[in-house]
Amino acid sequence: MELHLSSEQTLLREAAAKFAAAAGPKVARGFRRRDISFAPEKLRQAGDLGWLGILVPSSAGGLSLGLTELALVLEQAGRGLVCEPIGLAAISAAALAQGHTPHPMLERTMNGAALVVPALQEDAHCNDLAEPRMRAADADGSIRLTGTKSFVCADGADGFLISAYGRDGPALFYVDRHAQGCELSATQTVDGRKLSTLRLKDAPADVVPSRQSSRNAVEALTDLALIALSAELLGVMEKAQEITLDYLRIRKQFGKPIGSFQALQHKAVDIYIRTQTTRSLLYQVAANNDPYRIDPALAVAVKAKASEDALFVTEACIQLHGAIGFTDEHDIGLYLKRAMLLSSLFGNAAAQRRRYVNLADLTV
Amino acid sequence: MELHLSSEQTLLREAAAKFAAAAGPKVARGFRRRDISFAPEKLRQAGDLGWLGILVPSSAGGLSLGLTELALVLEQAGRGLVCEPIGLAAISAAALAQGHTPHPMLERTMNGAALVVPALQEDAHCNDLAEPRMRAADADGSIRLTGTKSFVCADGADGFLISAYGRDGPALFYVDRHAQGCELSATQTVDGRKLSTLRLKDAPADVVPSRQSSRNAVEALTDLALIALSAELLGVMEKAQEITLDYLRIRKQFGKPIGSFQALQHKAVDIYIRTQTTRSLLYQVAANNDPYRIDPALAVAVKAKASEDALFVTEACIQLHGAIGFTDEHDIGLYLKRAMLLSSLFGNAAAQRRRYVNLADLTV
Amino acid sequence: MFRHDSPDEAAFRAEVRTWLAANLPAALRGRTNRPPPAELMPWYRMLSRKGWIAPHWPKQHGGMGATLNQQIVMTEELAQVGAPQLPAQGLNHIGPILIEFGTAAQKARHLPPIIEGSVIWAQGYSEPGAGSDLASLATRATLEGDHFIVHGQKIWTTWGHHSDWMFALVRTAPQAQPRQAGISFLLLDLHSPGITIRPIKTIAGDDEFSEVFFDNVMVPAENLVGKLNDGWRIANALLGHERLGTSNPQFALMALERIKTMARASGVMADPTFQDRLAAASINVIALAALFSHAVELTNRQHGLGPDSSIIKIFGSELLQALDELLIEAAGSHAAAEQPIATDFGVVDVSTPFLQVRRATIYGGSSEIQRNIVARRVLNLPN
Amino acid sequence: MFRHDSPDEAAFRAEVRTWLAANLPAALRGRTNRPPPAELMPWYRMLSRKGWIAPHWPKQHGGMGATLNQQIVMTEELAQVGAPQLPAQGLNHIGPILIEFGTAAQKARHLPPIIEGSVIWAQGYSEPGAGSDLASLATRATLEGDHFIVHGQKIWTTWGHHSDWMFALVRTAPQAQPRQAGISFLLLDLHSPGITIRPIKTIAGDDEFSEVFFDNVMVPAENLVGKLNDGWRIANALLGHERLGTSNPQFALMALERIKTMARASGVMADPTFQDRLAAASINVIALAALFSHAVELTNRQHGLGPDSSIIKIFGSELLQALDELLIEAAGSHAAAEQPIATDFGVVDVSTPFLQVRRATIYGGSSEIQRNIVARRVLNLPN
Repeated sequence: MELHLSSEQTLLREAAAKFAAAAGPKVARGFRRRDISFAPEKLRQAGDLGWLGILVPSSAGGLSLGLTELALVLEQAGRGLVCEPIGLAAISAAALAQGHTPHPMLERTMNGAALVVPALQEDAHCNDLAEPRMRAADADGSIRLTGTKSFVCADGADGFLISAYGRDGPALFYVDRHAQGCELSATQTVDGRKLSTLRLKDAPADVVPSRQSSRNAVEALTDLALIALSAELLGVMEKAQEITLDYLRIRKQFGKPIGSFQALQHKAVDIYIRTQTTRSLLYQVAANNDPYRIDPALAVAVKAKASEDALFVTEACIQLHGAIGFTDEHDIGLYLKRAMLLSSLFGNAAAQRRRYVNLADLTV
Repeated sequence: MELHLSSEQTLLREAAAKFAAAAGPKVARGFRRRDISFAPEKLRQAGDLGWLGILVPSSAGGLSLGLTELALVLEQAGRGLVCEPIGLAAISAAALAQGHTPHPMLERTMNGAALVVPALQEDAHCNDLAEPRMRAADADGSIRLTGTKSFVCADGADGFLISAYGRDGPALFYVDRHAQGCELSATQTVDGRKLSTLRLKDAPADVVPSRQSSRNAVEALTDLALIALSAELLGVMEKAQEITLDYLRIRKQFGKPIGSFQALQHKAVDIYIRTQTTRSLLYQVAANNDPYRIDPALAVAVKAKASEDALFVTEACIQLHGAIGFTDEHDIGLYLKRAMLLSSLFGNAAAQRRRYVNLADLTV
Repeated sequence: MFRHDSPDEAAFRAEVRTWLAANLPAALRGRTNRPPPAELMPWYRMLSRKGWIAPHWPKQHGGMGATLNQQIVMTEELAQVGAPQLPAQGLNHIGPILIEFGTAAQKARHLPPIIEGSVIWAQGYSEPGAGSDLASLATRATLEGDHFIVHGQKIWTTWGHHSDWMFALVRTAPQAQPRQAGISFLLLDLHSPGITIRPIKTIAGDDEFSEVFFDNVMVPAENLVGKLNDGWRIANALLGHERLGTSNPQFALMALERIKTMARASGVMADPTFQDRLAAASINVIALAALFSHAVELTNRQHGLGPDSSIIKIFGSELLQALDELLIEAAGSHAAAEQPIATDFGVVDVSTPFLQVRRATIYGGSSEIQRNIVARRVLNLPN
Repeated sequence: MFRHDSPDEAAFRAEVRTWLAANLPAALRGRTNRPPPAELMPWYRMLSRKGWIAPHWPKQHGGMGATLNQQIVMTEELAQVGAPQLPAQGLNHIGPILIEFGTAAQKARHLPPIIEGSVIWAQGYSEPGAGSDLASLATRATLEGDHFIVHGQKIWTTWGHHSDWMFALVRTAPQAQPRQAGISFLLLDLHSPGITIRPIKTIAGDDEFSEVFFDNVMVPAENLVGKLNDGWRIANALLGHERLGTSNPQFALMALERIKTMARASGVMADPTFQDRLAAASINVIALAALFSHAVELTNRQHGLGPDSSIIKIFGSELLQALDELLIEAAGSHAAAEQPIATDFGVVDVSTPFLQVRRATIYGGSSEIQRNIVARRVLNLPN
């Protein structure tokens, strides 16, 4: 089902599709296990196109657009297996733009010259997103953070947006990659990109204030991350579906295209239902929520559904390919691997449902 | 997949199949909403055939057979939608035969002249099977029970086997239907049989001791009930499958039998996988467990699987029939309704899994 | 559900809520079966007088011409108060078809009674030998002078025995190939001589369906909709309306409420494993609402969703079944109770909706047929 | 799992457990991928010397002639200790086929090396154009004098590049109808001239599969198994052995252990919603073990399970996938880690088994093909 878009939105999507087309499986393969798993100049290009400041108010130099526009760009990034962290950079820029005076890192983050990424997660199941164990101490007028963040997409990052418990409860802080007491260790993922553990010991930090109209800055950034990851997951499953439908039309067994067999047709329809329901859910939520004040139950619902559906779809796409889909040289496996990574970050489907139970008051 | 049976077991199954063939959907319809929803003379016939004493040691006048034989009879009862409570009577007889001297009700229970049924459940989710709220008080050398049991198959019953908390923890008691302080109220089920609430107020009772070799008599009877219900559920789903496969071969649409469409074939295979896995599980557990000492984790596992699969199968059978399957005059709906009743008694699949988590130590 | 109301919408919501609270009879709330016409139609007419009976119809034909968001607000408020299911064949099916394909005379005659609730419509598509394979239908209509003579039988006719009129597919060119090219779309007065209607009792104990027999029934030629032998196209053109109607999230929202009531009463609401399944179901209900809104939006703008409406039917009906499976799980050993269960949290009917919802994936084109349609016409998979 | 050991069985279990504890090298325990031959085959030969390499083979051919319950005990104990997966084409496939259909000379030559572990076998069935539609295979074998000349290509050959011999289906009568009637069953020495083998890397990062190219390879005529053009029947006759082998509950039991370790490490083991899913999975593992025991029992008594073996393949392989989905759920944000994860409860590999198990429903006949077989040949549904 097509989206109803304005002509500006259609142009934006076309530009993003063009950017994604220049990426794709071959480029993504090239970045596997590299030190920095993306092309910094491509990130700057995304900055030049305005996408990294897409949510940033125009008063702070951004495009002042909404979640729909963010999703349109990231859906294409997902389709193209784009490795540049456009979504993380864009939501970080949105966070850096919240205060009365924008954070000094905002401009370079928006134009892609520097990369700032969120570091909110401590636990593999995100049970503590709202209650970070990371501590912020205020001494001599300067703030210092101590603690550990996990599963940080730290590749090529210049700084981090970190949730920590301060004097007034959880707040958001900026820490420079090269700050004293800041230590990173990375592990490889099946997707070719790394995830890092960030250990801070009395690392100097500054507060990133929340926008007046919004809830707590940590929650606002978390909800943005859930929407951004979901949009990318949507693109991943849509492209995997497209590749698989093509294969079903072409591959022959028993003298006819395998896509003519009813059992495979119905499985293809099940895939389509997943992509379409995730799509409608994501874009309806995007259209009806302010980027700085997303209903957290909806953000969680979107991520739960996108995470579950992306795994369902990409797994089914491999099955529909048969043995060829199981080889490393075929592209379809790359979509499953990207789905494994994105669906697991900031809480998998089960973790989101756990949060949803409380957010939607399903306990009494 | 066929069972490997001895010739005695094969004869037993044939006799049970004959008994069940004389019942069937038409007879079951006739009992709907009747005061007593079965034919007492048929229950006596089952007694004459020895089935109600099938587990009872030969020293107490029973057949001294095992769970496999019980399951063979009850599977056929399920296939025939038999309304006589053969399974409940047979496990009650087994319980009544446990003591050094058999309970006075044993003989009449075994020959079907009287009906004794378990009344163990108090809660819709069986959270308290092992911890009954029913209280047994010992006064002047006589025992009196006070409390409420729910979901009792009390139709035509002459007495009940009741779990209650006594001086030494949970124990099993016999209470006569016409005892003072014993009150029954019935509600109708979709299956045509009733379920009753049994309210006891200082009702005179006697202890039903446990067998020396066995665990607590309450637990032993509970585990027997789970196996008995599962065997009937197996028969229900197998017969529903059979009716549906016949329909798939005969009903034509688009100029050919609908059973030739691959999507329906695969759904039929999914049904078959459910019936066969439940079947193997039930009979392997039956063959390897003493009726008076069933591994409770296995009893729970069997009931969980049978309950879930019977609903899956009978629901799918209606779907495969299309609109005709949704009419009251077609038989297939009767199997779904029987499955709804049996799967819900003594705990549905979710309740069994809850018990399984603790029994199998899945908590740490 | 995924929106905050605009000030206008909030005002409209308040108006709807207040009006429903004041006007919907208590006896009609939370019903799992569709109440019989004597009970239901006065409520239908009350909604009609208020101007709210047909939110999605254009104003010129007596509809409300509501915006998408107003329609969603109404859906949510009707679910909230537990409003009963209305007969939908007039409002969601023949109404939009006549608006699109009817003659001026047909519109003038038939649309007002639908809006007013003075006439109930039935759909005459399925036959004993033509269910999934609808194009094989055999009910004949032979033009003799200025009348068709109709002979044959329809089945699975929702509310047939309560209905005044039927729109039917009939065979007018027996030899035509493909068979779809020999089918016409006809309006039949069910009070005509030669018609026998027999209700069919369902497994849920109601008689939602009928068989309808036509023994040489005379139907005026002016009751043909569209051109002769063009009925297949007409019946399919606006199928999206029917599929949208049957997948209105109102029913899923009401099912969720029923589950919660039962779960509170049985105590399972406190069980995290149940909460988890309830969360999964709730998230799918939000997704259905989103899909529905998206579809209504596209329908409003482009006039017709096409075969994509099939996925709404599939997702909506399979979700309803999953919800009612959760309902009987919540009920535990109450699952098979035939009558509604009285609890401290209200009366809940468990077995009836569970049994009723079996038909959701069968009627209006089974899930299997819908999947065939999507595979061929949306995904362009080969034959 | 659903039994108490008899005294004899308990003694056997103790013997197996003690021996495994003492003899299975630590480096081979809990591996998610199959270790390369240099690591694995010494262990194979150790089992062989102990007399335990082929529990299900008759004693006369070097097997253990074990009872059903002994086989189950071994399965459970191998799972318990995390024993690695052995190459199975010899033990479970060509071995039983030669025992049934081989000449005395073939048995004498080929069975002892399988038992000893001195020769590794590969299966040559699939081809690029013949996967699900195996009967369309095109690799030709032309009899010239006392040799076949083989030309063509096989693919998805498990451990092809590690194997010494291949049993293959080849086309010997190109014009035969049906196509199945033109296929023969041939044993090929993979060290013969004209053979090229190329490993295929999988999404799980291993190279379990190969492509094997035959460029006019000479194969002695005595390597024909059974009669000329009777290969299809031979390949299918004992398929049950292969399907039973791939669905041995040992792998499911090992998957359960892996899940528990990961869940303890990530803390989710304390979450009731996870416990509930783990209970559901555990119950299905017991059901698989029961189905497996049942099938082994029938196989032992009736010599061949027939097409019912397909449901074991379907249930077993789909259960393994469900288990590995639960594994990545347990892993939470560790799910995509490429390398094994070091935890306080041991090292767990998450992504590798999850990716590997994708193939379980593809190779050895996909789940779709197995369902076709069951529908036609077990349920007798029409074509």
